[in-house]
Amino acid sequence: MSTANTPSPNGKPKIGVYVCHCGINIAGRVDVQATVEFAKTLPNVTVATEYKFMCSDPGQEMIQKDLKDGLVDRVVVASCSPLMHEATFRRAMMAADANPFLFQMANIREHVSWVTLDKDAATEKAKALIAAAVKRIVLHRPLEKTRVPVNSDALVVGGGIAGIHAALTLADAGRKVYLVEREPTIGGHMAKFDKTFPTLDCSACILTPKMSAVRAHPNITLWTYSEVAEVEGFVGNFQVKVKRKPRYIKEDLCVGCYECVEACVFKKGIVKDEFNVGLSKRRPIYIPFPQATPLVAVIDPETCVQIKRNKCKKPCVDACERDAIDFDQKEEIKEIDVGAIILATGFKTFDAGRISRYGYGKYPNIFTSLEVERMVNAAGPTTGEVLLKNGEKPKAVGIVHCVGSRDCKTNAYCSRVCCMYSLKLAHLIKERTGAEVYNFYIDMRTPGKGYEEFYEKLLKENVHFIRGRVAEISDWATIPEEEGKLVIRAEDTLVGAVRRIPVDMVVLSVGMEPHEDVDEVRRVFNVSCSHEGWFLERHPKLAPVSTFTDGVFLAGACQGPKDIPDCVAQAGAAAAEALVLIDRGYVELEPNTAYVQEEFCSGCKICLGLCPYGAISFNDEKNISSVNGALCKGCGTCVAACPSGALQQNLFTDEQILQEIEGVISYV
Amino acid sequence: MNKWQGWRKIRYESDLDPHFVDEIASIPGGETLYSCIQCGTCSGMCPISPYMDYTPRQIIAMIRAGFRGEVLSSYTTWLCASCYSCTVECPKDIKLTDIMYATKRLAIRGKVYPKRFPTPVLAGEFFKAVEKYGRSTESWLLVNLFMKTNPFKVFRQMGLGLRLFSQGRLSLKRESIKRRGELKSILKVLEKEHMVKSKDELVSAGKEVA
Amino acid sequence: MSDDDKKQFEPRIVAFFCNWCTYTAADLAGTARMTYSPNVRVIRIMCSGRLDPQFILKAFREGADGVLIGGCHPGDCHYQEGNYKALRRFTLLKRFLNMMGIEKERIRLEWIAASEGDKVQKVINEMTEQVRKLGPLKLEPVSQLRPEENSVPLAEAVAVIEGGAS
Amino acid sequence: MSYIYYPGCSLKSTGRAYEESLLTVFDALDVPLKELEDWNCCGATAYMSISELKAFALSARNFALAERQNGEEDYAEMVVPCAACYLGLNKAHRYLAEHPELRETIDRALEAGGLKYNDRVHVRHPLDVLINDLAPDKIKALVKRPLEGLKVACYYGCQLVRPYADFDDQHDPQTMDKIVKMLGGEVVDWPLKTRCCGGSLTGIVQDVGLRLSYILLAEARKRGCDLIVTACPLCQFNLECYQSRISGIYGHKINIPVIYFTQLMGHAFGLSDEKLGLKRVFVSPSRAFSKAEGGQHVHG
Repeated sequence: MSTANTPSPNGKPKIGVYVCHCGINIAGRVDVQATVEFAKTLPNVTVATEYKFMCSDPGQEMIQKDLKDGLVDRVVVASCSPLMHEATFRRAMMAADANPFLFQMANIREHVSWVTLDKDAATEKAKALIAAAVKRIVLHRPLEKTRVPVNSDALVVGGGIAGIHAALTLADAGRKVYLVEREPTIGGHMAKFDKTFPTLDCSACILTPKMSAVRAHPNITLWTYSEVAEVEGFVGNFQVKVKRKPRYIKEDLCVGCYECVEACVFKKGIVKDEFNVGLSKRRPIYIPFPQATPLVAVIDPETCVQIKRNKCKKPCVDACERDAIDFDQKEEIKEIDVGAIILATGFKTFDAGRISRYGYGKYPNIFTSLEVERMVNAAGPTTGEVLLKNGEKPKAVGIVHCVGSRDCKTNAYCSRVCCMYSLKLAHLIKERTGAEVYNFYIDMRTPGKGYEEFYEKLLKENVHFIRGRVAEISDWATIPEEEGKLVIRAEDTLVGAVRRIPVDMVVLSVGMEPHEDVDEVRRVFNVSCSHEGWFLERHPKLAPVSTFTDGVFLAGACQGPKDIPDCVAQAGAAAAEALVLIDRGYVELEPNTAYVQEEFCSGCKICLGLCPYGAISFNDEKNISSVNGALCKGCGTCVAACPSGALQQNLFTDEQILQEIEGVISYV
Repeated sequence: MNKWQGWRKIRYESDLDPHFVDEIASIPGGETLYSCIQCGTCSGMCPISPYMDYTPRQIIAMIRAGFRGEVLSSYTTWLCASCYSCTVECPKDIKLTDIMYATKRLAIRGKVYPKRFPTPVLAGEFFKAVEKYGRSTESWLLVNLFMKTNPFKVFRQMGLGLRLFSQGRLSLKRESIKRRGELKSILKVLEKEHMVKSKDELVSAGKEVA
Repeated sequence: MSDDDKKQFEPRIVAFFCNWCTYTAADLAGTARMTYSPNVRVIRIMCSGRLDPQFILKAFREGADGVLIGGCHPGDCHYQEGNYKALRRFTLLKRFLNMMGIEKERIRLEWIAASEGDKVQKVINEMTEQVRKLGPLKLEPVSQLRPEENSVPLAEAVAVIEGGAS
Repeated sequence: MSYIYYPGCSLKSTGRAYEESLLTVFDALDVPLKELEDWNCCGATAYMSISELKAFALSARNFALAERQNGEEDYAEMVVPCAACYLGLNKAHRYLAEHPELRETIDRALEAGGLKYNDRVHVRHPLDVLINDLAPDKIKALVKRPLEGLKVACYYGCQLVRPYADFDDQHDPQTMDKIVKMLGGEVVDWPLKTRCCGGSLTGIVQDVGLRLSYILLAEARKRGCDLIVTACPLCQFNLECYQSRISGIYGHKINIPVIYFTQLMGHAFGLSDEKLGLKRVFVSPSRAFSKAEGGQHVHG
């Protein structure tokens, strides 16, 4: 060990205080000079200095030089949040053969300069935080990170385009992947679309190959009609319980020949078909769609006569030559161990019925964009025709943007995809029906490769664009031309006049929303949500696919509204992050674990019941508790509870925190 | 104005009032005014916007831009029937009806409301009556109103009036509360106070003014 | 600012924020440039469950006028249920502080999720005003108490509580 | 539960029939309404235009009086039939609770008048009370003359459900529809339930005001309704009293009775026209009623 590593051989610590300007981010509000002068007056401080960007190479080299020259053996950096750069500076310490835990950060950016108006007040607060860091670091001891091996398998949750792409990427890299999907088939929303913007290439043509690749891939275990029930453990070593719902079909035997479906006692559909978002009906036994993956039938227990009332001729059983039907199938729980988890649980579309003045559900010819996506799909309920409920083609169609977006009463955020898919639908509707198409928008948002060009194409196709949010849709006619039509009322804000536009069909461009059960899901995986309910990334710019739980990554719309290209890009990124973790082969655990000072332990056993991880055990002959460092996650709950103060937590000992408290208050 | 002079005028920044928006926004809940995205829902919902000289959305744009004179002398605020459909549907929760009240009050304070236009007069008459008696008496309200705006209307309304009298739905008996003094002393306290804060009031209240 | 504004009492408040929710939220408030009163000084702990009652006493003894504690919402604790433990101790401690003549308004526990930067701003501003109204903490009893003296009854009390937890 | 009744200026004159029918019907349902002692103007629309502060003070005085009259009961349930008053009072109620600065000013004012408001008032509309406080079958039980075959358009107007009312949908309200159905009537579906009737503009800016009323009447007629029911004295006045003039101006003969929902209830309960103010009408509903009674035996 180098001299710098053994702290203050003569017992007297040598503390270096380095204050960062962060350009003007800190220096703009905090008098850095003053804080440095102040730091110099603090006990044990041997070096106090400042620099424009401490996190930059020159900045780090300043610290490393002072360490090497033996000027300092403990380092306090006053800059941004430790969640931002603690790792950076710890690495710098190591590079200088110093122990990375003889380091403390004072957060004078996020907690001071960015949130304080008054310059003097900001400077005083910065001083206080620096004083606290200096006081506590005196008590820091060198610590070693413990290394734990990483399980090389991965779990991907959600089989939409994001989950599919992430799973394939990991599998192609030779990792074993479990892909868990809630629905009977993978494919997600993309499988429902006919064309994709702005290229208008066929959605199925680009998606289905990837779906069958998933099915065929030797490294992928695909569990559809399944949900993750429980996640235990920590980064690199998660124990996961997956609930497989009974589909009453033996997956390994079924070949998706449709014989059973045709044979069902119900000769036609009786429940609304989820895949066609209710535009058609399906039977109790069904295959979601011809390219479903796996191509395996499923029986809906809610409507199957046999399962509900146990009295059916069961023609499906007779029809199935492979005896794949099994009414006794039970729910089963699969237990797997994985090193990394990628969440790609996607989104749901906004319920248009919530905005009563748009008349969805009241007037038959008002559709949601997703319903129209199915309509224009050649494999959809109308085989690609855009039709009114009476079977006729519409002569005029209104497309209403921002339904359930940019509205503080529903969702304040912009759903990002609606402008573009509305343009796509406008084009397809005009192409299929020759109808006059009116787009009602607040702002046209086309930021993407080829997006603005697509907008221009539509303008040239003479689709009408009216800049104004639709006020009301009703069958209230004021002139003969409006009789029997749906009348859209909106202000044409560019003209400055209110317009009433009669149409035969209305398309409500519904926004994206988090799933209803997002709260339960995030608790299973221990990740946070934004207040809208989207999964929260670790850092909006620098860690967009990571979460605050190491080893859990995000891909696709579950993190926020996204279009297909963005979902795929993010899925790739998430897979790469997971690979980084897996291929390193080990994780280093923060050594902030609890430990028992045997001489003080009174054996009161209070701590035993408190540890959620069973890391504390009791030694009966010694009559003391002891902590298993490998199991301890370092919350410190037991430490706070220990009446005799025998339990302590590395990096957060009572004394260190008490010193910090003195520091923040009585530094002057 | 003559056609060849053109209808639109160039508006010079120096003629605008940059603090107008802050004044309007000083009413309770008024701060949402700043977040208007000019979507036009208000104008679309408004049953009267077709008759207004500026649509409600335009009024907000003009307030934000500081077109004090145009806004306060416009007919728009005086045509607002306070049906609140704009307020209810605004995606940014802008209390548009309250803003219309605010502009009405500023227009009256600044004596720039359209003269002889009946609504401000009605408001004035109503106000006086209630200030004095604590209640309004519809018969007198109407009489005074027409006297002030267009006396001949009285005769046109006469038929209707008589019929109402005959049905006991109008009477010239003054409605009044018993304890007028009590009310008087309550309202007296508020004599000098305004809900819309002027720029100076805002500054002295330590508010950040653009 | 007028003179008497300048003269107004500036309380000193110590905050203990858990690393995963509230501290992150405070960072978010910063990134979003939500300005708030500078009177609160934040100390980071991994979990609100780490909060030892003696920290709070220490803070008051050192001259803090108020103490703010921030943890994850119930059910969201990064360590399963550390925040419940914190709540238990908090409730008990409040009673103790009251006996010692410390008004309950001087200590506050808030659940603030990682995404709730605005709540950090709101809570800190409210707390500052609240404590400012109370004025400086004048407290003979506490200053007379030796650490070891007060740590004994407290420790026992805590023991009782934690015992109930196990 | 006891209710305090706040009439407001209109129900003492042009809206007298509303007051008469309301009190009669609530009596029949034995839900006594006790008038608020020395109530004053709510500070409605026109008043707000001059001084919003004073308008709030006017409402606040009514609240203070209601609390006093209510005595020890924890909340004064203040029943306000006039839509404009309901909105005015409801708004004041909300703003005084939500805006401390305003509240402080108003409290000062009240004090000067020796009054105090302690937030112990609920502002209620009769529709709210009928649907949410009464036993569901109570109304049905009283029906003696069911309105079979009677096509009724429920017109709520604007200020009743917007923007502070929380007892019904703001765009497609239902409470009045429910009551009409309880009375055996048939509710006409029309999209103008809450569209403004022109308010005070009908009297003073007639080109605008009367047109708004005309739009409502024309659509109601087109949807084939026999009768319009309202819950607002101004709406009732505009739609009924100006009907002949509107027919003249727009060359479109319209003759639809427009009565208060309370009058319709009273009629279905078999109460006398006098008690329901049904003599104070311009367009008589008797033809519509007889259609409903279509030959069946009429009680008391």
